[in-house]
Amino acid sequence: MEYSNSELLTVNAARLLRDEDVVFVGVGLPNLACNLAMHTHAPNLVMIYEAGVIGARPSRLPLSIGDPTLVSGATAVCSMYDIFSFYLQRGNVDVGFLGGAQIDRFGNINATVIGDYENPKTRLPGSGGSMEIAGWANRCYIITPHQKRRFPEKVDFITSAGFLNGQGERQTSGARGGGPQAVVTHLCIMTPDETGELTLTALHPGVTVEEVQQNTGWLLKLAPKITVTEQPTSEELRILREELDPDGIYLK
Amino acid sequence: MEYSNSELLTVNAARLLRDEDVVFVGVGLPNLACNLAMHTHAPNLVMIYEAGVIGARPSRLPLSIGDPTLVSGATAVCSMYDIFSFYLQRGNVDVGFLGGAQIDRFGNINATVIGDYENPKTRLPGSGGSMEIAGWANRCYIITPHQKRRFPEKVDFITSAGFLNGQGERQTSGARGGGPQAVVTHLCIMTPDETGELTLTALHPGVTVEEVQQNTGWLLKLAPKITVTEQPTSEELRILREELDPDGIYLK
Amino acid sequence: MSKLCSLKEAIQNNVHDGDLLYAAGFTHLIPFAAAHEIIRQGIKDLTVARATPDLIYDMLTAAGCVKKIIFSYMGNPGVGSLRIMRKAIEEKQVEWEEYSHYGMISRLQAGATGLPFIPMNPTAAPSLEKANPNIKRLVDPYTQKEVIVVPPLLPDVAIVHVQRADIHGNAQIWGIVGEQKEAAFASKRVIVTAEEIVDETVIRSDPNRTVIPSFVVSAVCHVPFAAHPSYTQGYYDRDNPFYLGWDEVSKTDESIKAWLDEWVYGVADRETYWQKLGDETHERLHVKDNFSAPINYGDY
Amino acid sequence: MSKLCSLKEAIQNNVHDGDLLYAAGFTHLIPFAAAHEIIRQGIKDLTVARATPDLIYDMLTAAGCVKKIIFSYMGNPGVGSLRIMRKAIEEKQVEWEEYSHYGMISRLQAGATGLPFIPMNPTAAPSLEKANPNIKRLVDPYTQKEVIVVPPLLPDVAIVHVQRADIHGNAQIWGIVGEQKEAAFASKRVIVTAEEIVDETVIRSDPNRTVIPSFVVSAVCHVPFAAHPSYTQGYYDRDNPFYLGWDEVSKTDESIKAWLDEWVYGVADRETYWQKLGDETHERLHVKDNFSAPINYGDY
Repeated sequence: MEYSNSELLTVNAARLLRDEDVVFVGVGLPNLACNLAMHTHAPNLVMIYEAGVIGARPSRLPLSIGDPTLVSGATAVCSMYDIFSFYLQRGNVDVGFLGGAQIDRFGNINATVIGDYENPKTRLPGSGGSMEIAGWANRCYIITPHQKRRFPEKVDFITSAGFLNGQGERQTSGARGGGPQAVVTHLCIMTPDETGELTLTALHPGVTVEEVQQNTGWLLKLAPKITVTEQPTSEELRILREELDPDGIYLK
Repeated sequence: MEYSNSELLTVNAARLLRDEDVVFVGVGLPNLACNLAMHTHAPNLVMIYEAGVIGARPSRLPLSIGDPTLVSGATAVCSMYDIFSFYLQRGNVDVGFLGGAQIDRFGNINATVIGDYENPKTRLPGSGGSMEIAGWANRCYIITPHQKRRFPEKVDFITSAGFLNGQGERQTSGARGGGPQAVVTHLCIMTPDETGELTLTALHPGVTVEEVQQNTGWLLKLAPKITVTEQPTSEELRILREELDPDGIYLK
Repeated sequence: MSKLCSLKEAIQNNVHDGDLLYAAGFTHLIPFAAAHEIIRQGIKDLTVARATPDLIYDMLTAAGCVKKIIFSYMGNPGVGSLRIMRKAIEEKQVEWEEYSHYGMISRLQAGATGLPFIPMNPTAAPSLEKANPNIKRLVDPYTQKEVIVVPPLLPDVAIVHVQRADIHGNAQIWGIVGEQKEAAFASKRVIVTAEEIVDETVIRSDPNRTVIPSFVVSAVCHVPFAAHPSYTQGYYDRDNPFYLGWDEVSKTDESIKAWLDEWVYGVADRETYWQKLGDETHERLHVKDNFSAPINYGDY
Repeated sequence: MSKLCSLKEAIQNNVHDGDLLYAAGFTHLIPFAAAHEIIRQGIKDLTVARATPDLIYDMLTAAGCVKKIIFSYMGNPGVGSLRIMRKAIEEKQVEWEEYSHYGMISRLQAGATGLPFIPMNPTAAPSLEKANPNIKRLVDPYTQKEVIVVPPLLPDVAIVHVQRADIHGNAQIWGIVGEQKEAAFASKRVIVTAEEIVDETVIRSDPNRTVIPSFVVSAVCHVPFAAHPSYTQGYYDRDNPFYLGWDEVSKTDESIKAWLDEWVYGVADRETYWQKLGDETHERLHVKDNFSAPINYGDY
């Protein structure tokens, strides 16, 4: 079956989730990935939104983080201070999804500024909650298209921490979370090695190592054994297309 | 009209309240005093209870700080953390009522222990919220029977701060509240002078300076002009007896 | 995933000798049923923490379950002294650690939010700070003034009584909400006892009312009247005569032992206890309905 | 004591040139009507703080009301860039001060609770801390590890839109409660706009629902549909086409000016604005009822 890059990303993100995970989720692809996981192998997934919604059961596709459909039918709603402190900072969040304008060799993310902070070339939205998600969720996954400009060797600004400059620098920082566990792109999956450096560990069907390397801004480390991901199943695609995003808002 | 000591205390406490005051109130006489003030000169008084109740309108006499009658019909209920932080610490409480086993020359209160802290002669309940009320309410009033053992020159343990050792020591402590503005007993009213020392400023009808002095554990300072309080009016007594405490639970 | 089980099982699986226990509920929803089950199971050497030990910790102390008490106000609310705990402290039969209410609640707030401390402003009162080395000072880096700090309280187990919960543990409370949320989030394990177990759809019809989410809960037990002699807003009243009567019961070792024998060891569970209280008490504690104005969440 | 007045009066009396303004509401209940009135009154040199500036501060910036922006996420939610503010920052037409969401909300929490700072745990991300000298570090006296601290945010005026309030200012919110409470308690003055002004008895029938008490409120205004194009849970939906359309409107100075002329300067108040939106929009934003399960407080 044919599938789009967005579908490929979403399916692979969904597969990283475990049943009963508590996931801090944004709108767009991460939201679709969580809903897909709930419809397949993770029926007891708990979705948390930074607006303070817990256990959302959206009856339509939420178009913003504050869509009222996230509230109607949720198990709990709390204040913003509480969602960040009682939930995220306390260690009650298993998984966070992240994205950004730039991701570097050690999984650091820039969502703040291209160029100098005080004299921005391009001003981006900034952290929102992603600094805390990256710091405190037990596991983080970065979901992003794979383009060379998105993968510089070093980001201009570390909005959200990966492994900083590697070699255990994150561990000594005092941040409780495990950091990025995988970067899922439309070409491949990269996971950090023991020094925190992103390493190519799996290719999507039909993608070559060269293709990945050409779209990455540094000499990408290769795992001793590079696997190939299972392609999206017809059931996964059916759920995405028929149930979750029938208008193709995010998956076109 | 005849009246009991408790009625005298309650009436004089009520008269210290101003319309629209936000009062942090406990059960017993302070609760009666607030209700009396609401029925007379302070209809817009707001009563706050440390259990997290705001704007209570109890339809029966509350017998504990957590009486459910405080909740039904209140304007707001919040958590204990919130009542102490958003309300009291933030400076939203105008008046606090306090009492204790011992009150000293500078209005410090002991509600913790008679004797040594580690080897208590008599163990008392401890602070509860009174340490914070004494520290942070804009004005505090101490309501207490007048007995020599209750008024030692120096308390064994400062559970709630008055003016410490006087001479501006409270001011340098960093506590935001104004401290005790008056001590109302069944004999008199004492108010702190500019050094924070309790000073006899008013006698209740028929009470002499000597009587007060005999029941006080230090040589009590006298104001240049000592006034006499207006005796409880028949209307005040009627409200107390008929409407607020018809069974005489607190006022007998 | 259902976490529903009997209170007996919940205590067996989640409360162990030597644990730090927080039985939550400021004056309201005090989980007496769970405390009685702890006594029946003979659990020992507990460190028990509560802002107000109330009768619930007086009972645990009387039954020999308590090694240490952490508290901020040790009285029989509206009545007077808490005789058993007071005597235990005066005679040094238990260890104790003491805060003000706000200090105590700040410790829970720090525990619940994963912080190493929470600041509070100075109150000018010096004695407790001198008596308790856990209370420290820090200099505010913005104003150079001093603040008071307290460390997190991280109980092994919290017990929280609620009006209604679903089988997953999503729990809703109204009336005085005290420190229930903070206690649950601060603790490693959480036992919820509920007046009613409701369908998940009831919880989901009013998400703003949910205080405790399922995933911090270890066990959910259906225990009506679990808070007697305290109360459950909308379900039953506070048993004031019981609180007054405890002042008598707790005067001698003999009367305490007789009470425990009759009302704790002598009953199998809360259902038996409630029936034993009898019709006159049931009637006295009954409350008439008084419903809130409806809330429209909208069908989005 | 009634605090009811028109929105025009409320803004005149409580928002002044040079004020620090916090228009609250995280994605929900954003007080657009009040912002439009601020624009109409030509108030200048505001420092505007919000976690998410959203379209509301884009509009204020476009109208020349803003001197400085304090924020944590500057995007058009679900759409993309916030063009006007972004350009103002890139071209240094406004000053800015930036936090993460939790840093921003911690500043409000500190302000609302009267604390000189609130600690948060380290996130490992270094750049923002370097860029903003307001973000400092302290050593935790219990573990000797470092925490991050931020100072209180103390706005001159907060504007909070709510579902229902009484004439005294007691206000209830459901759905996403965001940072409304914190903003109100942190601020010197508070303007409440409400979909409905209800009798005090409605508020008192459900005290747990009250987020803001009367005595921190300066003015209460009855302004139905005040949150459009954002939404009010249970009252109307979010106007997504408006958010998408803003991406076009905000592309050129001409189209921005035309929009302000037509929809802000050209209308007298929110009632006129809402009528001007027309039946098709009213119908599109209409939501069906969906009521919560009832709550029994009991008649004590």
